[in-house]
Amino acid sequence: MIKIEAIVRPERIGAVVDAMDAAGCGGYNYVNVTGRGKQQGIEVFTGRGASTTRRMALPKVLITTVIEDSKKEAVIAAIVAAARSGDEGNIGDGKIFVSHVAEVVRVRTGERDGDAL
Amino acid sequence: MIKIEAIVRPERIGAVVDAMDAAGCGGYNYVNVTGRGKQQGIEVFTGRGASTTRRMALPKVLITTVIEDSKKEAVIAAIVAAARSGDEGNIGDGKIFVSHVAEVVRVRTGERDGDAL
Amino acid sequence: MIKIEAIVRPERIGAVVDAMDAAGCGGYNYVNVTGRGKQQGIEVFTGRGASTTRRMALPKVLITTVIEDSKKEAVIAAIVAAARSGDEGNIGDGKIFVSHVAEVVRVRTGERDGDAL
Amino acid sequence: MAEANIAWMLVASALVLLMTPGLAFFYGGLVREKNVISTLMYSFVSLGVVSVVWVLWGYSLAFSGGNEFIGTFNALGLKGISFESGPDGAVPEAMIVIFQMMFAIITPALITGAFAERFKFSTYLVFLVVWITIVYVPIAHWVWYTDGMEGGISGWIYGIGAADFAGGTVVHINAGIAAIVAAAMVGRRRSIDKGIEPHNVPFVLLGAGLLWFGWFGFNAGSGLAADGVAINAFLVTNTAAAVAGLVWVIAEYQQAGKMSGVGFATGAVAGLVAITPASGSVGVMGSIGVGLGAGIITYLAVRMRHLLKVDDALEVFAVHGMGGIWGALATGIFAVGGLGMIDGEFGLFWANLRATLATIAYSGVMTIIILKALDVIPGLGLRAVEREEDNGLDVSFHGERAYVSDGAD
Amino acid sequence: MAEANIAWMLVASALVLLMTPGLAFFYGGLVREKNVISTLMYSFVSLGVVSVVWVLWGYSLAFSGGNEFIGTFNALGLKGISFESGPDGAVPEAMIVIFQMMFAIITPALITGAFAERFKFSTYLVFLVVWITIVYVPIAHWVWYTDGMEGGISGWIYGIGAADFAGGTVVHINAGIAAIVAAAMVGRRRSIDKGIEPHNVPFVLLGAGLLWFGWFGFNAGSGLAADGVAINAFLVTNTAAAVAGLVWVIAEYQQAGKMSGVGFATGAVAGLVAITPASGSVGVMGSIGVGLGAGIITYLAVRMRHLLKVDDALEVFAVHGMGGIWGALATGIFAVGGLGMIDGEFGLFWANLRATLATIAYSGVMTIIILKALDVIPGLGLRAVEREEDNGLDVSFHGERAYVSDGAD
Amino acid sequence: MAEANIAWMLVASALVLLMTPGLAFFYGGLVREKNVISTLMYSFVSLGVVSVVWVLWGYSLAFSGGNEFIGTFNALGLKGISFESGPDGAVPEAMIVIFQMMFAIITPALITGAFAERFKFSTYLVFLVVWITIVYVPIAHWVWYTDGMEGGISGWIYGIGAADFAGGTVVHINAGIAAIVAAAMVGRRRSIDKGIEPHNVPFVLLGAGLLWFGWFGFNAGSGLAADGVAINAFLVTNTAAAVAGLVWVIAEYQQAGKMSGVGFATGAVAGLVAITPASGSVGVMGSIGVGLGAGIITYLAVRMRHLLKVDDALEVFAVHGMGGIWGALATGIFAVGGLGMIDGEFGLFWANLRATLATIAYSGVMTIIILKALDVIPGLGLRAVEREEDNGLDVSFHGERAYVSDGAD
Ligand SMILES: Nc1ncnc2c1ncn2[C@@H]1O[C@H](COP(=O)(O)OP(=O)(O)O)[C@@H](O)[C@H]1O
Ligand SMILES: Nc1ncnc2c1ncn2[C@@H]1O[C@H](COP(=O)(O)OP(=O)(O)O)[C@@H](O)[C@H]1O
Ligand SMILES: Nc1ncnc2c1ncn2[C@@H]1O[C@H](COP(=O)(O)OP(=O)(O)O)[C@@H](O)[C@H]1O
Repeated sequence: MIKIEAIVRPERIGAVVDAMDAAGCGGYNYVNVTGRGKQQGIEVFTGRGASTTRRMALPKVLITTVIEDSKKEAVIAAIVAAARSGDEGNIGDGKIFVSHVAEVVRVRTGERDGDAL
Repeated sequence: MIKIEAIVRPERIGAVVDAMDAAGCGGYNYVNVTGRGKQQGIEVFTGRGASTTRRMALPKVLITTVIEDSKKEAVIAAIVAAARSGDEGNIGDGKIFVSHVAEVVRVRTGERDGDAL
Repeated sequence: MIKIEAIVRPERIGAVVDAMDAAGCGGYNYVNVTGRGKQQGIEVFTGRGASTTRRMALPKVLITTVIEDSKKEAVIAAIVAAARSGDEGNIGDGKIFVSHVAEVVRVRTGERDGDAL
Repeated sequence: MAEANIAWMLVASALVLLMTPGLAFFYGGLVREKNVISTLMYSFVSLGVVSVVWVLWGYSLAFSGGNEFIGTFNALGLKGISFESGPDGAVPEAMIVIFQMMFAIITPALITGAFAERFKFSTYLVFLVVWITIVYVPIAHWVWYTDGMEGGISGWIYGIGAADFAGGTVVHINAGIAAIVAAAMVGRRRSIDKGIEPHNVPFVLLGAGLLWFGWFGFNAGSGLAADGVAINAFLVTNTAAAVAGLVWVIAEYQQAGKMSGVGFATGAVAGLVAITPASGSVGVMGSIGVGLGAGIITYLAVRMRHLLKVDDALEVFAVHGMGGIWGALATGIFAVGGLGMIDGEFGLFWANLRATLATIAYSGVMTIIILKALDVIPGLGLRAVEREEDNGLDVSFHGERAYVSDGAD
Repeated sequence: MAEANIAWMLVASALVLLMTPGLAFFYGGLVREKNVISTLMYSFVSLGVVSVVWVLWGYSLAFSGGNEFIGTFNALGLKGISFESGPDGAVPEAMIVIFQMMFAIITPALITGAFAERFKFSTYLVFLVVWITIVYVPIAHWVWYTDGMEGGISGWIYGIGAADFAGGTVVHINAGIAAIVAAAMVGRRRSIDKGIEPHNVPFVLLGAGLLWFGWFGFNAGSGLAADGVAINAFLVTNTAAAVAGLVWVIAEYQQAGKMSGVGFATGAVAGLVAITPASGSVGVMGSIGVGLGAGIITYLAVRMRHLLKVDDALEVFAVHGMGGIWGALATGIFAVGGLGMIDGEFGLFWANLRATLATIAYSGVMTIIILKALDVIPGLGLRAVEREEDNGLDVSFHGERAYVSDGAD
Repeated sequence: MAEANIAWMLVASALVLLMTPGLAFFYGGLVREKNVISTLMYSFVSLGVVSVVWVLWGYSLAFSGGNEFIGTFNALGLKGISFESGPDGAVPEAMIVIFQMMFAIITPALITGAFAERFKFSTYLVFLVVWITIVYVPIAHWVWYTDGMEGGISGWIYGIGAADFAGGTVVHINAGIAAIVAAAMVGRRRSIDKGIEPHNVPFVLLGAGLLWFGWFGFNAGSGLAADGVAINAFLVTNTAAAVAGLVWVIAEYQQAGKMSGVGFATGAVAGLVAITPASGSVGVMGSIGVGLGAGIITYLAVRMRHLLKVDDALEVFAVHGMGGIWGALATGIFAVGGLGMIDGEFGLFWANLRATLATIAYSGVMTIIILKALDVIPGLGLRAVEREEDNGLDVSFHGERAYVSDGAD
């Protein structure tokens, strides 16, 4: 089994999870993170309005799903399609990381691995 | 060393960490996530009360602990026992993912791996 | 490629990400977690002031960065130096976990692996 | 006696002022996290802009002489306004300037619920100045201006005998109509198809609580005296709010088996809206009728609005527009002679109907014209661009994030 | 003069109304995140239900004639209530209807702290109607009703010469006793063994601030006039709150080396509770005594309550019950003749003790009976089922989540 | 008439009281999450401590007889204070005790913005007692005390003809100077170099809303009567706040293309500060001038303060110090004779300048002395130790965390 971790824009989360559903993900979880990549950050005020600062790290959402190896490319393609903003994509659209998972357990039943997904 | 990531119901977090302590976990960390698996979601109001929508993803807690390989089964058993709701377990009780960790460093001392746990 | 996950004190996050930048990290993301290791926790009031309890788990920040293998030691050294509190370090300063990442995809371009970092 | 009335009206004015922050939180809680400062600021900045407009020319144009349709420039900068009490305990005109100012402040703030989460903030500042001057001020003149003399001059709606005790037409119908028009012109929010949950329900209830509290100033202050009329207005205001709030949660319970905090708050505000024009002329039993009707009508109006494509984000039309229209007509239905205020109920009903229609027509048409103009003027424009909307108006227009945690945030 | 009193009483009534939202936030901040809307709504919906009950039959049963024990149905729907001021500046009866209504609204809301996080919301609505009618109304009649005539009729507690200026027995002891009884009957919350931290301390302080502010209406309004008695009530109210708040944080500092925000807020509320019955009859030095006693007694009461198995979640019994009992007795101890209100202090002490015991007995017994009945009536029942409680009452009963972030939440 | 004035002053006092919770939220929203309870408590506990100091000895020392420089101990514990109204509707002295108390409560709370996020809470309690007694009380005596008799005794600043209607010197300049001095002595916060974002902007706006609301009591109550002077004060207060708030957001827009919520709130408060001494003597056009000046001056003052090494965390000096100084001088510039209050404007300017300089000197020097003393007294000390500051003052001094989520938090 593999774990796919995708970091996407917060406003894309709805579209991304729908695409993942369609691509056959049995489950997922997501969390708000603060992240920084090539994106330039945003200007924010600090110190009661009289000065601004560049906040480099921006709000993103990290979605994690564990799937069977066979679904990997389908899920990646689904996420990429749904997470891209505009036609060309923009800096800050996100990254996807894939890693191996050794075992999965379903708490309810104690089932393991493939059966637990 | 292995990393155990367990997704459980928020109200179970106290019981689960106690069970992990008892099973010999030296440390852990947890974070609130929003997740969706086989559970059906809940009805919530949207748009000022006049219509409801089904919120598919629900609040869960993701607990992460890195342990020596030898403790794996004990810790999994402890989590499963503590996280299950009711006698039979219910949909939404959670999942456990196990993966490999290559190295561990303790910031305070710079110790590595087994010593750092 | 490898993934470095560092758990540090919240007040250190600024220093740590600066050090990571300097050590050549191309991106990172972080999230607030609640964690417990060897640190003793803190006293908090509970039940309307008349009694206190020891809250074992404390606020920490989990920073995650995916880098090329070659940068591993530089980044770890940078994090350790920036995250340590006081000269000697203190209990609760944090832990670093290193694991393998199989693949990376950049959402914007679809580039993979090294090119995507 | 004048001193007692002044004492009460100072407080009533302060209470109405507090309604604008109250509204800010009511609305602010209903939007998404990334737009809460923007939503709060739509209301707060009205405290800034309209206060200034009012003392410079707004009050003068609305309330200093003139003809049936508009006042004069005689009291620009409040020149010549008296601080002396009149006969029979009448409060000084300056007191009325203040009290009326608070109504002018909150009215455009009400509208903002319709175009929340997407209206461009700098354009909104211009909108405030223009809309107050050419929409609000004339309607206020029509409904409330009178020189008090036998055969003297008064606004034309006042002249036909319509009764709007505390601002059902001037404030609520006016704002409700402007709201639906604005929502249509500004267009739907991006990505609202899944339904947006309020980001902070406690703020909604905080706002509702402050509105309920402040509304006692709004209605019980509108007689400009601390007397039996004020007491009656206070009582019926509270009763209508209570009834309409209950109607909403009962309706929700019928429909979905739940009773939401947002629903109770919305219903209570709808009751407050509906009782506003009626609070000087209905009794406590009448106010139960007003509240029942307000609850049912606005609940259905919200449900029907959901069928439209118009994205009146916070249901301003349903609550203030429909609630206000119901209130104006209900005033005719439930008014009682007992308090020595109103006699002919049937005439009142028709007068109020005419007042309502006139307000709808004028507010609707003028708001369209204003927004069209603002849309085409270079450098203005009504709507945030896509990226600004996606990132949230807080960051885009205000350079702030509402909530920042330590560590990650 | 009547106008001045009306001016003040309109405001005082609005201030007391605001206490209910204030209480909502005070309580709402103390519970867990998943139950905050539920806790807010217990208070807010009382604004809805009790307002209606009060104007329909509550006021009539409590204050329109009758015998020593209960009023009549003569003023159902407020029939015949006067809006005219009485002699010597007495405010119109309608003003008293309003002011008293606000007390009736907040009393059951106070109780809800005891069974927060687990009481079934739909049953609570029924409880409100029943409890106000058969517990609150009679006690209010006993303590406050008088026809004002020499040898005329008055409530029996009034008759024995007990002094409850602003509602120590009727509101606080009554609510405190009902609270502990209800907590015992509803049972302990699931999984409270590790101790529950308040989910939003700023809300607790916001609520405490609004309560402190509103309490000036509660106490200084209870003389129904803007006079020296009101000024004294205002002064002693503030002083007792200040002293009791300080006692709490000092006690915490002794015990744990910290001074908590929740502790200060709780202590201040305890001081406000205790001064309530006394605020018409003690001077400023006496109020320091009342505040000191209130701080110490309620602090110890909370500690002792922790030893019990009864899960009075937000310490309503300790703060309002014990604080109220202390206040009733302290009124006898610290009352001064100087303000021309009270003479015989010893007689007062005994009268207040009898009033306290009667309130405890009646409120306790009747609340048990009511809850037992609600528990067994099919379709009602007191408590959320396990799953509802685990998921949180907000989602289970209100279909809402209090806080929703953008992206994940 | 006295009753009407009492009615108003009871409310005005309650309004000013509410400003302290308002300030708490204004400040509390501006700090980091880990210090919000601490910041709230600096204000709330002043309600506790100063209320007690004031009734025990503060009022007596400030307002009961004495000489040009200080009062007496004659009214310790408010002994002999009258609850009877005076001639011509003058409110009872006890009413003034209360109203003045509210000013004494908020003044040290204002200072806390300077040393927020690092001042030791237990030392702060001692600071409150000492600072009120030896800094606030004398200045209040100088500026406001008069025995009212021809050739009688009054405070020396009152004697030279300075006009501080509602506390520009006593409250704002005093607090602003103490603030900058305290910030310098306590030292900079650890790790502020990246700029700290406010953790909760809605709280900042909530606080600003409550301050604006309460300030009507502060200024319009300062004439101690419900009359034309109060109406004027109300009007100019609102106008100055509106103008200065707008100046801030416009300035920000020029500079950064954004208009922040914190900026509007800060500007509005600056306008309220500046109009405070002037509100009894300027008209509405003058108040626009006062507001414009206040906005510009405080905006520049904040920018300049950023160049200093002094970490006046929440800009108390810039807003209250500079805003207050501008207000004192502007009173001389914009005062009008029309309201029958002030004649010689030039003399007034110089008198106010002297008053300002005296306040600066006395407040600055005495605050330094007090803080030095507190720093060296064993067991006290001004500042949290490193670990306490890093963990946040909420956990370190109050044993609480502001926000606790279910599950992880
Ligand atoms: N090497 C990395 N490790 C961890 N997270 C990363 C890494 N690079 C990017 N991210 C996350 O992905 C988000 C988007 O990355 P960004 O570089 O802006 O996109 P792009 O590569 O398309 O320009 C960042 O905000 C950050 O949260
Ligand atoms: N494949 C998965 N990848 C990531 N998270 C998952 C996955 N499946 C389930 N989860 C998480 O686990 C939680 C519980 O899963 P659920 O399917 O409801 O339990 P069960 O399998 O017992 O029915 C979900 O809410 C989600 O957060
Ligand atoms: N085995 C572990 N697995 C996951 N997280 C851990 C583990 N050990 C420690 N942590 C995290 O690291 C933080 C710091 O650990 P701690 O034990 O206090 O430091 P130290 O080892 O230097 O004493 C903890 O609060 C927790 O969040």
